Amino acid sequence: MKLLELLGYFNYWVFAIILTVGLYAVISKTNLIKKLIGLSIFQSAVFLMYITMDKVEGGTAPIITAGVDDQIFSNPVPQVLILTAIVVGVSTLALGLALVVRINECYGTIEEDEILDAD
Amino acid sequence: MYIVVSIAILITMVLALVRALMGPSVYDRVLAVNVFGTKTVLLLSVIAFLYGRPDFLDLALAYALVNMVGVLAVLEYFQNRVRKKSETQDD
Amino acid sequence: MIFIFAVFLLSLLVITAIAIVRAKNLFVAVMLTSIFSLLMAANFFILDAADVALTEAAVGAGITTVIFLCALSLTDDREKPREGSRWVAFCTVGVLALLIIYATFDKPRLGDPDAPVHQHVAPWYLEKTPEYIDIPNVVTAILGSFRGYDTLGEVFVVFAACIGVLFILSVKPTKKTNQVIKKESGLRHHLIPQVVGRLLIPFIVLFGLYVQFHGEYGPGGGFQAGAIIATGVILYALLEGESSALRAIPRSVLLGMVVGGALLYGGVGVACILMGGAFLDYSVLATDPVVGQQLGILFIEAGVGMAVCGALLSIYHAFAARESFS
Amino acid sequence: MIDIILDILSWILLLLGGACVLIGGIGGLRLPNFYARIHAASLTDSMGNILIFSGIMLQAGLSLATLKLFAIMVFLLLTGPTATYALANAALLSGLKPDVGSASDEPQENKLK
Amino acid sequence: MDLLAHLPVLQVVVPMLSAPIIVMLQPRGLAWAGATATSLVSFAIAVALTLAVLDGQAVDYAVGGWPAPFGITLMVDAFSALMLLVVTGASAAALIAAKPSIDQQIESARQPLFYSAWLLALAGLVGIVVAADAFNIFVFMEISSLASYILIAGGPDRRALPAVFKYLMMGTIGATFYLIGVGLIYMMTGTLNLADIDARIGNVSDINPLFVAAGFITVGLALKAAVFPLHVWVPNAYTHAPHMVTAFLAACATKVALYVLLRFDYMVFQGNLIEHVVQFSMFAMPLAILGILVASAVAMFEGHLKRLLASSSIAQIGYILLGASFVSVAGLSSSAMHLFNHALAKGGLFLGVACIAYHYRDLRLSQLGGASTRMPWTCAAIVVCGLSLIGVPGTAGFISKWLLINAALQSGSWGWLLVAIILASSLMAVVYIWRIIEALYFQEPIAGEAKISEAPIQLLLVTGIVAILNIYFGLFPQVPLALADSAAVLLLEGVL
Repeated sequence: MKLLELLGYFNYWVFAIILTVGLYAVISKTNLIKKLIGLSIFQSAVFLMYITMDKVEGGTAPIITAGVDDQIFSNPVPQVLILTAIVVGVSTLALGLALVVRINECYGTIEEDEILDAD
Repeated sequence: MYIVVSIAILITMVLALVRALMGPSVYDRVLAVNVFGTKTVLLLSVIAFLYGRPDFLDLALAYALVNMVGVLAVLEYFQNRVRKKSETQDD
Repeated sequence: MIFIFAVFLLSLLVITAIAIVRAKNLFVAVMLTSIFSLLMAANFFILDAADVALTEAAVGAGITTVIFLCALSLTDDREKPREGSRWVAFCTVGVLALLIIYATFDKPRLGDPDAPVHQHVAPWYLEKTPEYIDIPNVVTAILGSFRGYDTLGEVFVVFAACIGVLFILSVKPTKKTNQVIKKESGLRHHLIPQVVGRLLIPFIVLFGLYVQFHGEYGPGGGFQAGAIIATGVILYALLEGESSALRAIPRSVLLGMVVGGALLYGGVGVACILMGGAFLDYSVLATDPVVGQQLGILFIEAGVGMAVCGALLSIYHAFAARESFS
Repeated sequence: MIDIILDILSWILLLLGGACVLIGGIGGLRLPNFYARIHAASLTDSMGNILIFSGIMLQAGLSLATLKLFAIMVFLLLTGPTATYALANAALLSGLKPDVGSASDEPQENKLK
Repeated sequence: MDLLAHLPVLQVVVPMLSAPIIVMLQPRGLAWAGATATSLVSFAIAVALTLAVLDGQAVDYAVGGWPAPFGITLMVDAFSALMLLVVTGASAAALIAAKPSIDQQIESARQPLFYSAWLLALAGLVGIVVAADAFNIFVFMEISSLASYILIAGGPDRRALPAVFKYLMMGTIGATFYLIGVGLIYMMTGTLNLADIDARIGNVSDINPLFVAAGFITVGLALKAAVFPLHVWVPNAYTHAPHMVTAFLAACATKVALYVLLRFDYMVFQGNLIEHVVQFSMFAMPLAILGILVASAVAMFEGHLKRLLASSSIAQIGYILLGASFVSVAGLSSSAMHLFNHALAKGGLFLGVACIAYHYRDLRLSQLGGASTRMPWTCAAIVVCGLSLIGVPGTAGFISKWLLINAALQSGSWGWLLVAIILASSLMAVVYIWRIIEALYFQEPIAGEAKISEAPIQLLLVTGIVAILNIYFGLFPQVPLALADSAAVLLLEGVL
């Protein structure tokens, strides 16, 4: 279980890396679709953080099997929260893409700096 | 035993990912994504048994069914692009 | 053992994320995004979150890719090779990373059963769900009843996205090249995908219904079911062309589904008030509180399924209709 | 007795399946051009699938799980080749030639990037 | 049947459930009527709730009948009541006035969707205000954000689209930061209910994640609230939105985020994190001061009427934050008062802008010549609201500025410096409001606009009423003052 101790934080590190990668894309890219992709990576990182905390060693998904008593269940609450958050993420993405499509129609480009120049 | 198989699948996933990153053509990448998808289905089925919770096969089933849509969307996308290209050439 | 898988998949996740950001071609980035989503779902699965993994699978593999590709074919898939405020980005991101890593050192490690998360509220749910609601899937119980108000909010987020996309894309495009090329959409010329796809559609819809009504016993529920069924219909639209999909299920029906689903959910809540309980207190719906809870969850899951399915399809059609204009 | 035989059989199937998957994966990486790589992909998609799922099915015995496994297998068998067909078709239409003479499609990589 | 007990949830549910109905309403002209009626009902509920909490009590509601840490609860106290009044009042006023302006700016076929989004925005904002659960706040924050993206995207100008896109990006990042913070807190305490977090957070031994959580939540909400360096989305979004949407959102959207920031910070962190009081002041005060000065200066040199007012909004957010950064009853009370008064003043100003915009296409200050002779009532209302924004005695704005100066003087030895800053920025406000007045009254009339007359009566009437309210609450500030005082005491209870 020594390995486990070591790996216990790995998920959080991955969370940090993906979060920063996503945010980097959002801030530094000028392409609007790329920004949206970055945004969804950024949000996924947060999902990972929540799901990481729900894990219990030796546990299983919180679906109670009839007749089995000594099951250890992982924490259901973060899962519920993330179900909601995923939906929110998809909704934001759809709205953002609709905006991008309209911007492309109005400006003929989806590069942020060209849009700024156009006005 | 499941572990051996899942490691084999994992390695294949890595190889597919490498192909997806390398390209060279767009089609290679799509092919790699497709392989990656089917391997994920396999991995999920195997892990469901590794866990001893076979009722979680639903997830693999969902992927097996839904993956098709992604591929066909890509196909339609290619088709549109070819058409767009020929239209702009006609002009 | 499982943890080694997790580490492996997580490393792939990081590589994929970096590759997505570095990819110059947006189409490639979208393809890699679908790999990212697959990896994410596998990770969720390994971390015992079957419901979340199913959601990610139902949404990430199909719908997101389709909508992204629709948007891409309406715009340009080449990213101009220039970076904006790179230094600002590096600084912000660097501070952020340091901050999170600083926080990491005191976090409970992965899987620690003594972590505070597993002490306070969660055991109560696990303990009381069989007593109060008596369905096996605790996630569905919390989602539907204990935190049902959040889920109501979630449905309205979807509703907002749906009317938002409809609203934004309802402006007629003012293109200078307004030539009406009667394009034959769909993949009619491709016999093999046609046949196989048609074969799959009933199974997808069937599986969606299974997920909908099996959500109390296994992973699944209204949202996943709605997304899967919507995927099935989108498959039909891809094969037969968008217009024939619209003939089968017209826009007004889709909007009706969204509105109906949202109202069904809210209506159950209001009915609870009228029958003397609190808002969304399903116990009053039947003489036996446990039966009432189950009935309530059944209804609201149906509402969620309808709303999500209708909303995703409306969004898809809004994008796809755009395509035939330009 | 029959259990042991089934176990051994399923192990063999699983191992073979794993080998097929792996070989296909290596092929997908090593083969010189796109049309060749499609073949490697179909190896993992068809043979690997069948073997692994049969192996698991033997382990699962008669249950709902087996039914689901069978369904997954059939769906994968249907969609995998369809996808590769669609891809090859799209590639061909867009002008990526199955160049028999040369060993690599590198010169054409800029075609559609 | 005791509907009274259900008021907290009805406050949210009424606008929320009306939104889908309005989409389907036939004929389409009914959409406006439906939305307005709903908004008025919502306002009535807010008034009823205010009456219930006027004596300093809090109304609790357990959704689904599940008790506090397990289910989601709603809570209305004096501070929330004040916010509810602002939000529902702004929505109702803007909607009553909206019809002519909206008819002009949005095609009738799209209007049901627009009004539906409006109600969703209202429901989301109200939902945030009454929520007592950290994650529930996130959900409703997203409803309100998505709905406001839609509303702003309804702007007639193509420049609205990039503005919304920027808002969407920054808003989503803000919400996600908030989500990270909530996740960290949940990780360390195992609960999501705000009161329960407050009770349990003191026992957490590993303090680092909590500090980081406080940082994430503060920054995330500051993004949503357009606190000074994070405000870049505001000017464009407010400028290019439909005029009525600007009137509605400028009056309450950022303030609700600020409300959550205050509530979260005071309820959860202040009493439980060592040194947090100092850290919060150190964080908030410089930003507030910078925001006040920079944004006022920007407003002084801005040539576009709406953009000028948007910049001024950022400065006003600075005032509210400044009051909160004193961490004292007087400071918080002035903050709460300013939330209310600024909503009145800025709402009135943007309503006036909508009146002007009904006839004037181009809202640059240089193009507004002669408005005073053709639209005398509108211009008078704008002047009154502008005076209130400056803080002239006799108007609502004066009350909160006065309270703020008092609080600054109490705050310590260098309070006079803050007073000087407040006075300086008020002088800047005089300058930019004067520029508006100059443009309206003393500029050469633009040729070819002779046919311009007053704005439609309902638009004008509402604007006038808001302007009168600005004076009324300047002379008789008892009700909002009582609410603000008891809000300040409630917020600080955790600290003292």
